[in-house]
Amino acid sequence: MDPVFLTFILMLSIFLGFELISKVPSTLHTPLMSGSNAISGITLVGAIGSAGGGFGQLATVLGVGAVALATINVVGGYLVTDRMLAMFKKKEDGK
Amino acid sequence: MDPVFLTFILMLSIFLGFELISKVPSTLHTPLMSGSNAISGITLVGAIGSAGGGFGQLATVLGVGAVALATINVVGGYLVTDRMLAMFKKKEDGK
Amino acid sequence: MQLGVLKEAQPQENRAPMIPADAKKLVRLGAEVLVEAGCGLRAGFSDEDYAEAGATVRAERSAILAGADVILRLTRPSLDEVPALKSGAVHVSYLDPFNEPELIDALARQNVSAISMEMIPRSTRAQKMDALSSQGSLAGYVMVLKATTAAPTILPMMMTPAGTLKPATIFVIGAGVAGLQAIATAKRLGAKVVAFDTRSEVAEQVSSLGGKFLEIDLGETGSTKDGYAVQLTPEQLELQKQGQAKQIAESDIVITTAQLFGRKPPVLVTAEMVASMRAGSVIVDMAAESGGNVEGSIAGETVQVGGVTIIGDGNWANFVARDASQMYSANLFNLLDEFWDEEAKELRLDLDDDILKGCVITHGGEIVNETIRQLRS
Amino acid sequence: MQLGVLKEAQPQENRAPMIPADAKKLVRLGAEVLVEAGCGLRAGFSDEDYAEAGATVRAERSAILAGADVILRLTRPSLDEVPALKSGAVHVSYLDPFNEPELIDALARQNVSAISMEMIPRSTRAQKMDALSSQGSLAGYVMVLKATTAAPTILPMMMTPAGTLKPATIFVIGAGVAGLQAIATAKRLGAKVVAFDTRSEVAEQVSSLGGKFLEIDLGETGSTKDGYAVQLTPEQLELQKQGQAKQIAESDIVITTAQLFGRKPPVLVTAEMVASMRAGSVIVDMAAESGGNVEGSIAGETVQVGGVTIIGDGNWANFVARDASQMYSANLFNLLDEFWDEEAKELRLDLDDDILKGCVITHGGEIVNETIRQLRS
Amino acid sequence: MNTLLLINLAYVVSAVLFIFGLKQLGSAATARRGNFISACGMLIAVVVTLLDQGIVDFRWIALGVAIGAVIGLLGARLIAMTAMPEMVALFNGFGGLASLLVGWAVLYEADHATFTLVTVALSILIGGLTFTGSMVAWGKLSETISSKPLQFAGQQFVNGLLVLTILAVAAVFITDQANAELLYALIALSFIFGVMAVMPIGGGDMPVVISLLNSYSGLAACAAGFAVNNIILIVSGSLVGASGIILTQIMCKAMNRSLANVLFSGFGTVKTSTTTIEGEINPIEAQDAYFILEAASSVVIVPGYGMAVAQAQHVVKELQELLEENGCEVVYGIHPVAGRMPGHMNVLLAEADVSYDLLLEMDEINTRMPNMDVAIVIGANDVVNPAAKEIEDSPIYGMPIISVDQAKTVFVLKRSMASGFAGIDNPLFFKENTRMLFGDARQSLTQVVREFE
Amino acid sequence: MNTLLLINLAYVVSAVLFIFGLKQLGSAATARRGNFISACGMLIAVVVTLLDQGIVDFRWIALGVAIGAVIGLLGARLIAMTAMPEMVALFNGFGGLASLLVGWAVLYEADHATFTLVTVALSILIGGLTFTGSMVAWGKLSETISSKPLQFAGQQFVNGLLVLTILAVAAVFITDQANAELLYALIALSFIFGVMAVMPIGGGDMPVVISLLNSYSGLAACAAGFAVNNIILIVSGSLVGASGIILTQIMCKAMNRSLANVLFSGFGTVKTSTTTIEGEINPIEAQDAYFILEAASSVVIVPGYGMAVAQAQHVVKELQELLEENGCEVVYGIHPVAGRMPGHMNVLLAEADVSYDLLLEMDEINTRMPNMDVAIVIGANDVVNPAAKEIEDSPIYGMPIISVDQAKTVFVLKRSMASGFAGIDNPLFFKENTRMLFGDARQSLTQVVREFE
Ligand SMILES: NC(=O)c1ccc[n+]([C@@H]2O[C@H](COP(=O)([O-])OP(=O)(O)OC[C@H]3O[C@@H](n4cnc5c(N)ncnc54)[C@H](OP(=O)(O)O)[C@@H]3O)[C@@H](O)[C@H]2O)c1
Ligand SMILES: NC(=O)c1ccc[n+]([C@@H]2O[C@H](COP(=O)([O-])OP(=O)(O)OC[C@H]3O[C@@H](n4cnc5c(N)ncnc54)[C@H](OP(=O)(O)O)[C@@H]3O)[C@@H](O)[C@H]2O)c1
Ligand SMILES: NC(=O)c1ccc[n+]([C@@H]2O[C@H](COP(=O)([O-])OP(=O)(O)OC[C@H]3O[C@@H](n4cnc5c(N)ncnc54)[C@H](O)[C@@H]3O)[C@@H](O)[C@H]2O)c1
Ligand SMILES: NC(=O)c1ccc[n+]([C@@H]2O[C@H](COP(=O)([O-])OP(=O)(O)OC[C@H]3O[C@@H](n4cnc5c(N)ncnc54)[C@H](O)[C@@H]3O)[C@@H](O)[C@H]2O)c1
Repeated sequence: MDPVFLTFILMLSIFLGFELISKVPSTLHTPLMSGSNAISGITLVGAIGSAGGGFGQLATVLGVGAVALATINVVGGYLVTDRMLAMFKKKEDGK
Repeated sequence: MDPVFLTFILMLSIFLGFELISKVPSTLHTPLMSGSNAISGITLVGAIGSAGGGFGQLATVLGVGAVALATINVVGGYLVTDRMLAMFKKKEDGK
Repeated sequence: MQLGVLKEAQPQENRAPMIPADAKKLVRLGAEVLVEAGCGLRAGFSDEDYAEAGATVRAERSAILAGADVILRLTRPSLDEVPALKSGAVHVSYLDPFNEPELIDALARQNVSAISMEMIPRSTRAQKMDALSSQGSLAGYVMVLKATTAAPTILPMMMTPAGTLKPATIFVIGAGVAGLQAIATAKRLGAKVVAFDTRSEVAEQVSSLGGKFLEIDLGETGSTKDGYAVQLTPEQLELQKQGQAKQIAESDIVITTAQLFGRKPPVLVTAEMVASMRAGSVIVDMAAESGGNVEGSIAGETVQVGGVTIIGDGNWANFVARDASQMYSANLFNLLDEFWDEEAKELRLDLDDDILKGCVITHGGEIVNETIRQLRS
Repeated sequence: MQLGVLKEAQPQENRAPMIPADAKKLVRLGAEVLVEAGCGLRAGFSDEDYAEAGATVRAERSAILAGADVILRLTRPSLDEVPALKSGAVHVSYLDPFNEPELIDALARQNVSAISMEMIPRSTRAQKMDALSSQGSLAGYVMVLKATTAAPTILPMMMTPAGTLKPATIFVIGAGVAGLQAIATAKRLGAKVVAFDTRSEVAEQVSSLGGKFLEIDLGETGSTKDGYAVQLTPEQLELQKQGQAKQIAESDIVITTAQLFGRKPPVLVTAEMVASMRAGSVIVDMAAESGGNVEGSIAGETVQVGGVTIIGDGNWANFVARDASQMYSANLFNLLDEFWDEEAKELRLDLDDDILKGCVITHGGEIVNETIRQLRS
Repeated sequence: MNTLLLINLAYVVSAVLFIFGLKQLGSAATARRGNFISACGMLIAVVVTLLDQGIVDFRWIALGVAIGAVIGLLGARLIAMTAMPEMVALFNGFGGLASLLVGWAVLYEADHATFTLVTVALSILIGGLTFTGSMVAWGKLSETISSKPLQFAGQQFVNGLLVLTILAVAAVFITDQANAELLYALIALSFIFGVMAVMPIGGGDMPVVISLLNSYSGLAACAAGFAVNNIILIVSGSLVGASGIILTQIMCKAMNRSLANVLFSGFGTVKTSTTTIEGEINPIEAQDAYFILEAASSVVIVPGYGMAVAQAQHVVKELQELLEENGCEVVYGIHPVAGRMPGHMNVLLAEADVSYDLLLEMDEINTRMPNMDVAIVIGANDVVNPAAKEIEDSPIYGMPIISVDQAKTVFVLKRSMASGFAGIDNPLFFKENTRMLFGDARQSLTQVVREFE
Repeated sequence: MNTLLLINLAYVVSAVLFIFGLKQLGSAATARRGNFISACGMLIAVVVTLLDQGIVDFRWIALGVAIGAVIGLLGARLIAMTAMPEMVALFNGFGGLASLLVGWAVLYEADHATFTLVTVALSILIGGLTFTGSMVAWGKLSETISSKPLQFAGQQFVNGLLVLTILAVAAVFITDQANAELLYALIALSFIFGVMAVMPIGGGDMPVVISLLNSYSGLAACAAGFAVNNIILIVSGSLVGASGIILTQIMCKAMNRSLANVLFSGFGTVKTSTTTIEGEINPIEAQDAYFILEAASSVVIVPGYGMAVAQAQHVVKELQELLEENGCEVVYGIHPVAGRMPGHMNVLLAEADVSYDLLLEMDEINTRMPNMDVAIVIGANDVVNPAAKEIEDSPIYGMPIISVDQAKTVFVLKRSMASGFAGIDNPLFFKENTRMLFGDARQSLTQVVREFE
């Protein structure tokens, strides 16, 4: 049953993803890309399991690497996005 | 794990439902209602399980009743929707 | 009740005070309408039209003058006509009460209730009777036409195989009723329109018609409670002239409509400014008849001053006599209708009414109008 | 190479064939430009303006006539001027070649290359030299202004406190260059515009300007390869008259622009139709000078026929002389520029060119133009 | 396992088809295809379900399907076009009842885990109230019962009691492991609740109610899905539930009501207060205005000086054309003193090329006003001020005005509550059928126009 | 069990926050808030994961998080505003690599069920190609490596081989129960594939590539989620994957390219054919036109007789205003003979109240044309016909025209391929930078205008 549930979830998420991103003004393309890139850092959650799960040295090493990389993605991604969007704000206020 | 999956699915479906129905022209309200009403006849699938599952007389009776009612909902619902929409078509052509 | 409609005496006046359609409405109200023969001819309405409308066409002017309970006309009566009027009659026309004290006295003496169409208040309720507005609006249109006809260029921009013709610039000074209509008409014809007025609220009205408002800081100006402009101080007038000079020099057509109600209009365009304009430019001085906003304008005439045409025709609405008659007539009808007693089928002047308070000048043998009385004392 | 610009002889002609700005361009091309003194005065250009542009202003007309290699002017030369021209000179002006056989012959005899501005082909490439278009377009504007000034009503609709003024209806017969501009101008002023033309493709052009096209089924009509209308058969003309009668009776202003290139214009508005119009209506007959589309129109005059004003002024573009001069001048300049040899700094007429084939009438002592030659034979 | 996987994959496919179907139902061009796609999804779901190895006896199923199909077919074919809405209500009710029965039947199938019991209770409650609610809606629409809102004293109290009872019974039912009597009580209560909920609502509001009940029947199917542990029921049920709610809200907006107002107007006291309280204004957004305009079949536009200030004439023309495309009749009501000079409105509307034929004078438009669905007042104030008729000591008393207040709905587009030229307050803004669309007229109109897709 | 439920419920919450966040990122007004909401979702997901009882050792986690946070923070803070896009590429690559590692680590954690192995292989493949692809993109954008498309003979063949090898190795890896060497081979191959895929694409197309790789890194996370059986990874990963694909397509449209064109322009032969083939026209839809206009910063509108026929002047003005609002400069290029009478265009544009200052004469606009992003030709034909310059025997040869073909992109709005007044064909329609928007000009423009939300 699990894979079925997972497929359903996959299917629904994909549809939802499609519906969410429609008619975005082009000025927002880059921040949107960057923002959703940050979300893809969710792999951090998986990495934490590997790093802290005590599955042996190799898994831990891989896990820690994954945690570090994913964290870069998450932290850097959100911050960069925010910086970009802050810039928009300023430009609009400036007008 | 099951209820979690189900909750996820519920959550995603609800969001998807919200996103799907946005800015529908008012002329389509009634057919849309009728069409989605037909979909809610999906309970027929559950009813079939009850009616044909051989869970004893009472369950079967209830199941058959449910099957009949749900079938009315499904068959009638889709046909009525189609009739309404066919009417639209004609009106537009007529113009 | 007998209403008498007189034919206008001046030969150049084409308008009629009452058109057949409105005469018919008056008849329906229960009035007896007497029309002097030939009254509407020059505005395009024959005596038969009036007769068909239910009015009685009479050739004898004196009979109407003497007999009618209400006299309807455009221009003020001549002094010698006044004694011919019935005592207690109502006389409705332009009166120019600020400048005609003798006439007013004569009317009072004759016990005539004289209504001055100029004095209808500029209130929202009275607008339908407001002949200054209706005729002023037509004047705005006519002035632009006159100026355009006199100009050696066309108004709109045209980008053609034979080069680009620049749009003409029209500068309208004074954006009251006539000025606004002038702005609208010039805009319609494709000109660039700039306008100025001392009342600051007018800026928005100008841009609502697509015109550009010339900003000149005059300090405190204002308008009377009736919406009329107050007179500027000499310093302010000087400021205004300076502010306008450049715009006038750059304009192809200047139209001045700056009147100050009841006073001599200010001179806004000096001879020097006229000289600064390009040859072929045109100036229209709406106020020429009452003294003029433009130095060198001559009432009733079109003159050339160093290549610049100055048009001072006056009586502008008269050039579109049919429409002008229709509107004046509607103003008169609305006035009568407002104060008509349907039971008694007669006009009843209630001097407590805001509108009548403003426009009835003499009544019961006296001058009853506040403004005019104050002027006298 | 000497280009001579002559002052127009007729006192009522205000236009100048060349304006200072274009004279300057010609000087830059390497030409020597001689301008007769006072040439631009009535269009608003002084002799100094020309001198500043680099032209030589000469008082002696005869010297220019005799000396210039190219003569630039508006109206055709008088017969007695022709012998004064230099042999081999180029003469550019209106010529009316269909109606002036003697003049053409004289020009040929004098070995003058005479270019007729009327005969510039109506091709896309030649449009910038096409004076019929440029002047016709201005004529369309002027005719509406003239009609509007003569009308006793305003054109736009106005819903006012003093009643609603209905929009005037303008009927334009013939929607060529002038007709279209008339439609556009009338539309701008807020009139209801109806138009008719025998060429069916014009219907779309009329509606592209917001006008309504009057549909009359005339059967097969058509236009020449140059875009000119072909003459109607008598039956078709009759059909057209019937179809228009009602529209004319309902219109406040009728403007006729139906010319047939090189032929007498058809009578489209009969006396009967004129009589059917309301008093105060106005008719403008653009073709009055060449015979008229309107029965009763008199060339160069404004007449009253039973309450209807018929305007037959003619030379319409002359009323906006400055713009008309600018455009005509640009047409001339474009013509010279097109056939100017930059090396030799002179005008070179290549008679194989499509444009010159159309408009050069005489050259090398002969009549070279096909159309005119056919007319003769 | 293999069949199960197959079945479940097929369910995924039918869910996808439902989603596509719903999406396409939202646009006129594709709606019919959308309905067909969604029907295909249903067919697939039903057919693969029959493959389920748990199913041992097909006869009864066949019987049920046959009965249902015949009734559904006849019902859909034979009813008059005008009776469609009540038919939808009827079908919807049957769907709800089916879910109730499915939930009920589960009691005889599986273990009575708490989770199962909760879902069974939910299926029964939602299914039951959907059923009777839909029946009442059907009755009201078909005039089988009075379409008037039925209200009585103490209604609020009775309803509160009912809700409490239901909660209590359901709680005991779940903890008490599906006591049979409580089961019947629950069913009865859900029926009663459905009746009580819909009876007080007027016939005119029935479409909204049906849409809401439709959403409920989706939720009922979803609950039944949890009960029988079937994922396609959950997905489709929640899709219908969610989209139904949204649709209900859209419909409420189109009727210019809030959902709470529709549902509880009967529950609460009859609201009389708003009319008497002057000083209550109803601001709306462009989108709401759109929904109302979209449904209107006659609209009068009353321009004033504000239209000129905002230079909104071009977008007014555009709105006119969009409305006309939408099958709506549009005219302009021109007050003679609108604007700041005689003929001000004419100048502007001619610039925007509005046909002269559409410009009606005051008297003419006033006689037609009561038949107008919507009057759009664009930057006019004095010329539509009912004070001229209603308030004797007003300085404009006696002036004829354009009586927009007699139209069904009035939109007033202006930037603030400021007064006009005459400087007097305008009671129009406080009328019950008036909606204020604040902002620069041109911007507001542009937004409305953009809403037309 | 209780913690697990809690964790999972928290995951639901963070998924909801991601969804809201993504939705709000799509509108300028709410984008910043959306980013914050999504960050909150991430925080919740990470924090509750730490509660997992399966986690026995926090030290290493803390170390990894600390390193990552510092690098991420510094990277995000210190880079110049102009270097944002390559920064996004870098981050994205790290995300992909993280997924690869997570998938890899699973090999040492759980049983090697086929399903798990498939998902592991997918995580590694997608993660790996995302990583190296992003690195190459970063290099190209930051000019660390040449931004020119790198192409070589036989590229297509090599790439085909690569794909086949990958498939084969992956298949064996799965059946062979995670053979270590094959694992390394798979990792290496995924790296190579990422490089090969991105190298041939030019620097100008990098934003699209990054967007696509972003979508991939979402899919990698999703695959990793399947591998570690974590639902939040699946949901968020697929959300990102799906929205990324859509975004990529939108961006392609805005660049007026197809995705295939972007990706495979390097794979295929260098396309030279289209330029030579006269007779190929590019029709587009209003929506595509919108995307291009939305991104343009200077637009020239060239009207002709067709604008008059369509009476499109008012909507042209509206488009002008929308573009201006969008920060774009708009001018009009008026050809002297456009239309059917002198000044035809002036009459119409004045009616629509277009400012005289914006009307440029032919010469003036021609000098500025090469700097124009878009030229919109509205029902003009002869006046923009390059035959006048290019084809010596054309009847209009030598006539000056408005050289719209020198603008970056040209839209031509007309109803058909019919010729204009002069009756001659127009080579403009076949130029590579020309897009034909067929239909009545007014309708086409209205559609474009409606696209501006
Ligand atoms: N027609 C004439 O000849 C003439 C001449 C002179 C005076 N008047 C007088 O003018 C009045 C005309 O009546 P009316 O109803 O047309 O105008 P009004 O009563 O003056 O009302 C105009 C309204 O438009 C609103 N407005 C202004 N700018 C706006 C914008 N950009 N967007 C949206 N709304 C805007 C204002 O409200 P906000 O500020 O809240 O937006 C104002 O309340 C009458 O009182 C009449 O007597 C007429
Ligand atoms: N300016 C003047 O004074 C004057 C006078 C007479 C003649 N001309 C000549 O007219 C031409 C003017 O050039 P131009 O470029 O303006 O016009 P054009 O070359 O005639 O082209 C107009 C184009 O507009 C298209 N069109 C027509 N209706 C349309 C609609 N409703 N929607 C969209 N497109 C529409 C037509 O194509 P589809 O049919 O495919 O839609 C046609 O190709 C020149 O050749 C000039 O010489 C000018
Ligand atoms: N309530 C109504 O319905 C109604 C009706 C008609 C007019 N009005 C109001 O009355 C006002 C006056 O109308 P009018 O046209 O009869 O006025 P007017 O003829 O007295 O003056 C014409 C214009 O000239 C302006 N002016 C005066 N001195 C000037 C100067 N030195 N320089 C420039 N401009 C100068 C005035 O401000 C006025 O706008 C109108 O603007 C309007 O607001 C109201
Ligand atoms: N190629 C170009 O660039 C270019 C330039 C200018 C003009 N043209 C073409 O040349 C055409 C003729 O222009 P024109 O204005 O000099 O023509 P014109 O002066 O010869 O005639 C004026 C109009 O009257 C019409 N007409 C003739 N007989 C009529 C009748 N009995 N009833 C009604 N209408 C009648 C003609 O069709 C024409 O439209 C233009 O319409 C245009 O298409 C082309």
